[in-house]
Amino acid sequence: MTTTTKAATMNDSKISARKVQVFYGDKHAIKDVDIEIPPRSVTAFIGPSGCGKSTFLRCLNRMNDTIANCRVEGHISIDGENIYDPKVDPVQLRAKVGMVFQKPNPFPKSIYENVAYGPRIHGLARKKSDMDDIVASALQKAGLWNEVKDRLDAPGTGLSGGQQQRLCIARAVAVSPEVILMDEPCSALDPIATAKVEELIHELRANYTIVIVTHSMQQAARVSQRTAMFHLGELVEENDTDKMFTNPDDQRTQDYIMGRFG
Amino acid sequence: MTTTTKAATMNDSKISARKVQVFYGDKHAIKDVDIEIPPRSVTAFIGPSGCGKSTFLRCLNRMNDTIANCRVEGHISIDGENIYDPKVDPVQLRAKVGMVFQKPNPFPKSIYENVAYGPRIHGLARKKSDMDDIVASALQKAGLWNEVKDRLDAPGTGLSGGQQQRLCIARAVAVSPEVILMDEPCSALDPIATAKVEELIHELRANYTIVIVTHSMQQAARVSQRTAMFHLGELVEENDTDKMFTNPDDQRTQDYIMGRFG
Amino acid sequence: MSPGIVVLVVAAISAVGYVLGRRRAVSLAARERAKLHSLPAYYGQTVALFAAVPALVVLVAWLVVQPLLIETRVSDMIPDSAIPEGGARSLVMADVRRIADGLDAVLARGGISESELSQMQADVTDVRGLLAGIGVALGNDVPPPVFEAAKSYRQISKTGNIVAGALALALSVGFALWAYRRIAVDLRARNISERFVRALLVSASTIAILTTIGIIASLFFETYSFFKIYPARDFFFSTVWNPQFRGGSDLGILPLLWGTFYISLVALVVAVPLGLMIAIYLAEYAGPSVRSLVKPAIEVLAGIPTIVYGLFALVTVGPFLRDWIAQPLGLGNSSSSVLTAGIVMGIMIIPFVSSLSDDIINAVPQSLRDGSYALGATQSETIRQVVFPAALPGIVGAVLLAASRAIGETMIVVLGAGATARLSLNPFEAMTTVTVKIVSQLTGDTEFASPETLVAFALGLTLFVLTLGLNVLALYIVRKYREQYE
Amino acid sequence: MTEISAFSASSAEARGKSLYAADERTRRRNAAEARFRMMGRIAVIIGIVALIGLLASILSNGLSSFQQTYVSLDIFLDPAKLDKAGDRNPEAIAKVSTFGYAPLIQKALQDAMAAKGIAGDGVNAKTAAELISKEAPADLRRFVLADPSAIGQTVRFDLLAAGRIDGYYKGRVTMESAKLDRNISPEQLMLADKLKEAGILTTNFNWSFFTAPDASDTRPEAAGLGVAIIGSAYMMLIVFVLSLPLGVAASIYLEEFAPQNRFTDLIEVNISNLAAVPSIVFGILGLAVLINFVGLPQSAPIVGGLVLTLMTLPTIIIATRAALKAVPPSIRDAALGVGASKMQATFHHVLPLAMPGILTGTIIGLARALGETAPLLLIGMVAFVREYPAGPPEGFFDPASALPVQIYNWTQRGDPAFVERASGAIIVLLVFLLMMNLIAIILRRRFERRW
Amino acid sequence: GAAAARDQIQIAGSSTVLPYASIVAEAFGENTDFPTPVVESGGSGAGRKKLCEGVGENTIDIANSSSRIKQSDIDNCAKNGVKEIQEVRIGYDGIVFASDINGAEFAFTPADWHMALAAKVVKDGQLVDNPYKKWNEIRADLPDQEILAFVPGTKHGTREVFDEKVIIDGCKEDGALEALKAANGGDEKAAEKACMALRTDGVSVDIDGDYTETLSRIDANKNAIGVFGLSFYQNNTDKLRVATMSGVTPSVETIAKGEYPVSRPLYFYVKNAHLDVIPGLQEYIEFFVSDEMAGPDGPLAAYGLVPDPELAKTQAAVKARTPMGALN
Ligand SMILES: Nc1ncnc2c1ncn2[C@@H]1O[C@H](COP(=O)(O)OP(=O)(O)OP(=O)(O)O)[C@@H](O)[C@H]1O
Ligand SMILES: Nc1ncnc2c1ncn2[C@@H]1O[C@H](COP(=O)(O)OP(=O)(O)OP(=O)(O)O)[C@@H](O)[C@H]1O
Ligand SMILES: [Mg+2]
Ligand SMILES: [Mg+2]
Repeated sequence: MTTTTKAATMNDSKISARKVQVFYGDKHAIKDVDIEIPPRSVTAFIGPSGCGKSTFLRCLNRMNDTIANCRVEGHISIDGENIYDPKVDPVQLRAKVGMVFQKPNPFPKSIYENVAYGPRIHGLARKKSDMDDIVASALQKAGLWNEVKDRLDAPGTGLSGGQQQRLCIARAVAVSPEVILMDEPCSALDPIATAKVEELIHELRANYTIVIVTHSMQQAARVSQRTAMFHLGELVEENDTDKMFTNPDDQRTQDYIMGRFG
Repeated sequence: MTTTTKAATMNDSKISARKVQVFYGDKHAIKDVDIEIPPRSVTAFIGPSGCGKSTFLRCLNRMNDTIANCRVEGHISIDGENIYDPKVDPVQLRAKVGMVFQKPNPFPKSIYENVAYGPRIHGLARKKSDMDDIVASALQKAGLWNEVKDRLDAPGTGLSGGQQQRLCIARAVAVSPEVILMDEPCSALDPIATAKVEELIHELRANYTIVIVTHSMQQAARVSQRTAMFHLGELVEENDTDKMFTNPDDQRTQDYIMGRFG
Repeated sequence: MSPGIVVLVVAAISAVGYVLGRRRAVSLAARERAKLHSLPAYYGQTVALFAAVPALVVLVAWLVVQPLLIETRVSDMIPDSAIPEGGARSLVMADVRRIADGLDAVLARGGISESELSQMQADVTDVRGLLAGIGVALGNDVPPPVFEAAKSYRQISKTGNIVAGALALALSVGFALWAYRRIAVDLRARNISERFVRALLVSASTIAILTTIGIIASLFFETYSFFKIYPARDFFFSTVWNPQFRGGSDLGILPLLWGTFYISLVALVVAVPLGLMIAIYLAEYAGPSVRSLVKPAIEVLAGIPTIVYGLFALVTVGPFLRDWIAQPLGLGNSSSSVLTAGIVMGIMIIPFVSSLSDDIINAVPQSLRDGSYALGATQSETIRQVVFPAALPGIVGAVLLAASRAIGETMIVVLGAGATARLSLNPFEAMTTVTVKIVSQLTGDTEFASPETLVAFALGLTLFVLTLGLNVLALYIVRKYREQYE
Repeated sequence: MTEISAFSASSAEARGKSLYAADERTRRRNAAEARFRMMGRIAVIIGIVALIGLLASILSNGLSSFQQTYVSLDIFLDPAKLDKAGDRNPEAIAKVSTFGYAPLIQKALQDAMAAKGIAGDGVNAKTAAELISKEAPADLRRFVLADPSAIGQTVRFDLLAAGRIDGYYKGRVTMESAKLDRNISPEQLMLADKLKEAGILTTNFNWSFFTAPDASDTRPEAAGLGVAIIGSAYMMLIVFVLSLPLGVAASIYLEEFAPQNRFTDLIEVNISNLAAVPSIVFGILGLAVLINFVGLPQSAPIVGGLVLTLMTLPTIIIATRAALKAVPPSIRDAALGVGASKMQATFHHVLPLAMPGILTGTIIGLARALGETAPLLLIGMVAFVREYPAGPPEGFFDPASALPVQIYNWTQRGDPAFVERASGAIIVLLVFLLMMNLIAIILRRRFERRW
Repeated sequence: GAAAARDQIQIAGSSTVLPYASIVAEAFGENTDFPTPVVESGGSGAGRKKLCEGVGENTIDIANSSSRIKQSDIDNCAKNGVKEIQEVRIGYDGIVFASDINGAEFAFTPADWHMALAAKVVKDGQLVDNPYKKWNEIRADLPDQEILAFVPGTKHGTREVFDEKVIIDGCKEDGALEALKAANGGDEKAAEKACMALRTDGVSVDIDGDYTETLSRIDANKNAIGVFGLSFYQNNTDKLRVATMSGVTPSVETIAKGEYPVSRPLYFYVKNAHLDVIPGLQEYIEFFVSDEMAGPDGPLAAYGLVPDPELAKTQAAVKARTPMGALN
């Protein structure tokens, strides 16, 4: 069953990874991962802490390039193009594949500037008013607008943890990338804010490809169509979310979902 | 009913706050909060993102002192002693009231040194072997031991998000403070690691007073005896957890718990 | 067409290129309803860069080469007979240039016209008087060949300038047009301009290498001649430094190296703790107003001319140390000493440690401090055990810089520690450093080709190699140390 | 679990105590804290005291150089002496050297004394004229050459008083020292006092200190900083314009872009080594490469500026690299994550955050460059220069001196009046430095922030 | 730009000659239409080296020197195409010994200095390490004062004169030369070198700086004796007390007459090839040696330069542009 699903998505998958290995110096953090991520859908990565979810996620837009001792092997392609090809401009890649980091990292600038930065460098707004619209709508989508609309000039670093997280989400969606990678985007959010972000993900799904790392099985079940389970650097199982949570192929998945792990 | 509970804990409450107000510059972040936190129990702070939970938590061990434009008014006492009294040494206060921050902030040192740092400055270990024991047991309690026992010399900043979070928990418990303030300690943790931390909280409860900020109602319900609900800088309601989740006094609490908020 | 004007015109072309390039990118995008690869400004930048860079490179190259070419051309016009006995062609050429410049000035004044000038003849006109009238003084009267040479010098360089200007402008316009035509929606304009900026960055960092090569080259030959007349063994291993006027000097580097090391060490022992404590106090304890006053004030210490420190050492610190410490303890009665110079130099280099470290410490994220405070650490524990290690790589840089400054200082050593080379452990004795001797041997009254003067180059090169070794070591240690933590 | 309860029990005794009363260990730690803080404060105080001490000595020695004693005389520009032919031919007038003007001044002084009824009292006409600077005839000659029509008229001049007389009113020369001094006698000083009473001798602000060129050893009173200020300004302009961009560019490349390999290691080691090269070696480099090889002129600010640029670069690079290193990587990640290029991330986010460190490096580097003499020694700028360089850019190629050179020169001269001038020059240099740094200091304050 | 022609005279060299050269340069600039020459300091050696760098605009025209040019310099000049050099002797520099104005009076002989500063002296017929601590141990009529001398560092031209005219002469006078010659097996050269070896116990302090430094050091050590140039002393007669040498008080007159022994000639060297090219060069050197400047009543003498008795000869040579012959 898994294989057929895979075969079905193979041709038109947005992202496809083959035999990906990641090393941090000597540490082998990702081992031989093969995965296909279909377009216009939400894929959730789950797995115990430290299993390599963030690491793999960072491979998908080559953010690992910035870590000094990190080495990636294997083959990852987006829209059929190998993103580790020397010809590929990582900048263009990242404009196409946006990312929300696990630890919120707002720029030490105003809230407005935090969101406007991406659109500005990509030339998405002609006029000041266009930019205002982009910023407002991005903040609205991230569910932060009401809290900050009166203080757009305040520094982004002076927000609460959850607010910063939403600011980073707003910053990422403001440039409307084709693929959005979200590393635990709701970890610091209350249920209502979470719901708002999940709604956003739902909305985005129509046009974008989304990969989300989450620790909440419920969230994975709610938002994703496919789920991938990592363990100790290996991809244990990748499957339709429904199947994964009801009838996983792998015993370890079963155990993890049941909370019998570790 | 609330009032009686309050009265009952009044005398022997570990922490008591009276008319606490916090300002960030002009921004009024905490408004007139009165609360009693009983000893040897777990109190959960809940509330929507940006409502002031972290701010209030930071007041309890005067971590707000380090924020330049932050001003605290009112009266907070621990064991009946006003912690904002000029006579009080914030250092001693913080040794007594430990804290785990919302954003994990490991020191740029080895994992071992991260944990050993606190015990060392408090002189908790005579010998190297004592220190090794302290470090090991703290890491075990935080559920990180198995993952890092082979690389205690590796830098703490090279851990995954969830591992860093547990490292910070281990760091805090290693000095065994009387009160532990935890700001969303499980936000980046998978269910199993979360269970491990909750178990730790459970264990600590016997001797320590614990205040935990969480966005997960389930977690609040599982670990806490009392729950306080914040909203827009106000303390909406403070109550026994059981009561809070079954029959809250305040409509807003009810709405929040039911997810009907915002 | 003077080069200055050409540069201005090229700049103007490039500015126009920027505007047009930008506009074209925008309109293309609008017409094709496609998204531009880069921001419109980058398209403008590419056009501007193509308009400016090749033209300017050619212009600069031309300006360097042209005088050489003209020189040879014009120089051929001057017969040997026109060159005075014992003089050199280059000096006559200097006269030619001077006359040519003067003629330009005369023309500019409107005293005569271009055609009058070409008619003018040296044996008829009083060229010297003519030029003296406008303030160009000539050493002697102008012989006709020289005057003719000057006229053609003018002519050729004028033509040359015109050609160069035309070429530069042609290149500028040509490349601008080419770059303009190349603009397309999917042109990677940002990458082009960034590659260019990157090339600039790379070339900036190679300046260090070029400087080093230059230094080695300028020291090497004289050092070589030094070792031809003075045995290298004595230089490197002798413990006596005693240059003599009449030759037969002892020129052992060891006492100088020892003095350098000792004095620098004392200076660092003074400056590093003081500087670090100041940095820590300013970054962690002092309020913003205190900090904004004290930091620039301390930086003034680095700007006070060293002669002031030297006199301070000579007049105040030296006698004080002698009268209150050295003599009572029976350690000597010299008013100049290693300690005097070291202490005073230490004060001078405080800002190198304090200001740089202060910035680095200030840049350590607050969350690390919070983490430590929350464990019940005091501020000083936090600083010493968390902030300081985190800032260490930068602080090491600051300390190295201070040490470098100490090694290179002369005036304070001369006035504070004296000029006597000596190998001694007693810090109350006068000693001196390599740098001091480089200066004094180089500027002395001894003949240049003697070992006494040439030794300065050998000293310079030896010091260079030694500090290079130390720096390699420092890099190695820092790397090793850092690997544990990052 | 047993060992855990053990250690928590052992720490339990330390706990449960009042926050108001510190326990033994906390007291010790607090004492250490107080000591540490006190050490910091002491360090700052030592620094400030050293600064104040040095400044006080500079000011007390040098402030007086901003005052100058003048002698006001009505001088008859005698045609019989200045233009014997009487045809006002400029060439003939120019033939009269300064030696020919000295008698006019001597006579004017005698006339003025006679008019005010001042007796010489043992000071004859010649020694009385020694009260006036040797610069005075030159002033007079310049005036006459500029305006030959003034010949035959009586013109009022404010002439410089001789250095010893000037020193008398600044306390440097006393009646006692004059007795021993072969350059001045107590009688001359007494005469000066009388002239002062009569209003012929006045003390004014010394503008020419800032505008006049250097003067020879016999005329300390005429020596000024004009050429030196221009020379220093030219050099600093070159240093600033070249070293800041080059230094920052090199640091950005090394810190943000360069791959870790042998070549970049080589550059890195090289740069820190260049910082340790004694400044005179840069002078050797300048002489060998810039003057002898490239053929730039001697004593020119362009050479000085380039040499000082090379000397300043390592300082700026080291400071900038340290500052760049201190910017947290998460900022870079954030920028790259929204699709910024490395270049954009660096210039938009990292560089502004590193700005304080860069500016500090610039401040310190420029301070050093402004105060250096040794490298200028070999390229011919440690010199006696009286002609003003032209305006920029041609002036970059004209001979000039520099402020530290002037200080260095003056401290070596025999006449003690130069010591005062040198201190005055140091004040000017420090003011120059402060003005140069002011922008940097203000900018730095604006960029400073903790994140 | 770099191609522009130079129009001012460039002079470099000895810092002893610098003050005189700048006095002349200043007067030259004031009284002619030529720009004031640029006078660098930087040492005689470096000045002569620069002079011999070659012929051309970016080389200097004149090198000031406090000692005679050396054969190696001439060779170097010849190698670089600098064939004709004029040697111009401008006068003499007197070297005096002075102490703090409030100190004791000194009347020295060269032998006193040798006995005070030499590493090895003859005492009771034996060659011993210098035992003297006080001046009056050397000669009873010298003051009872500790010996402390600030002598010019070995880079100074002054030191050469000090060594030759004071130390070696003193060495001969007090008989140490003979003893050293005997000790060195009759080698005169080695004996002279041994004469010049000064004691290293801090009694004789080398000064690498200039006379102002020596003066400041005397300020800090009131009982010290320093070595100065005559002109420097003349500017500071209120602070310094000069010592006599062999009974003669140093002054411009006594040195000119040859009575005071410690003095040396000062020179400058002109590159003849530049004479007709650099505007004003010939005029400058003529002006320098004119009676108005370098004569006994000129400003140079007033400043402390001992005028050359043979000035007229020099003037004639300068007019005739006579290049110097071989060194004798
Ligand atoms: N340093 C600061 N400067 C200014 N305002 C601040 C600062 N820190 C927090 N705030 C504001 O104070 C309010 C309360 O912040 P706080 O961090 O306490 O929220 P919180 O309840 O912890 O939220 P979260 O669940 O998102 O962490 C927010 O509106 C926030 O924007
Ligand atoms: N920079 C680094 N250097 C060395 N090891 C690293 C680094 N970053 C992560 N690791 C290690 O690689 C493994 C995978 O880390 P990763 O961050 O991908 O985990 P994760 O699945 O995202 O965990 P979490 O849920 O806790 O965020 C972990 O064991 C971690 O310790
Ligand atoms: Mg992660
Ligand atoms: Mg919070």
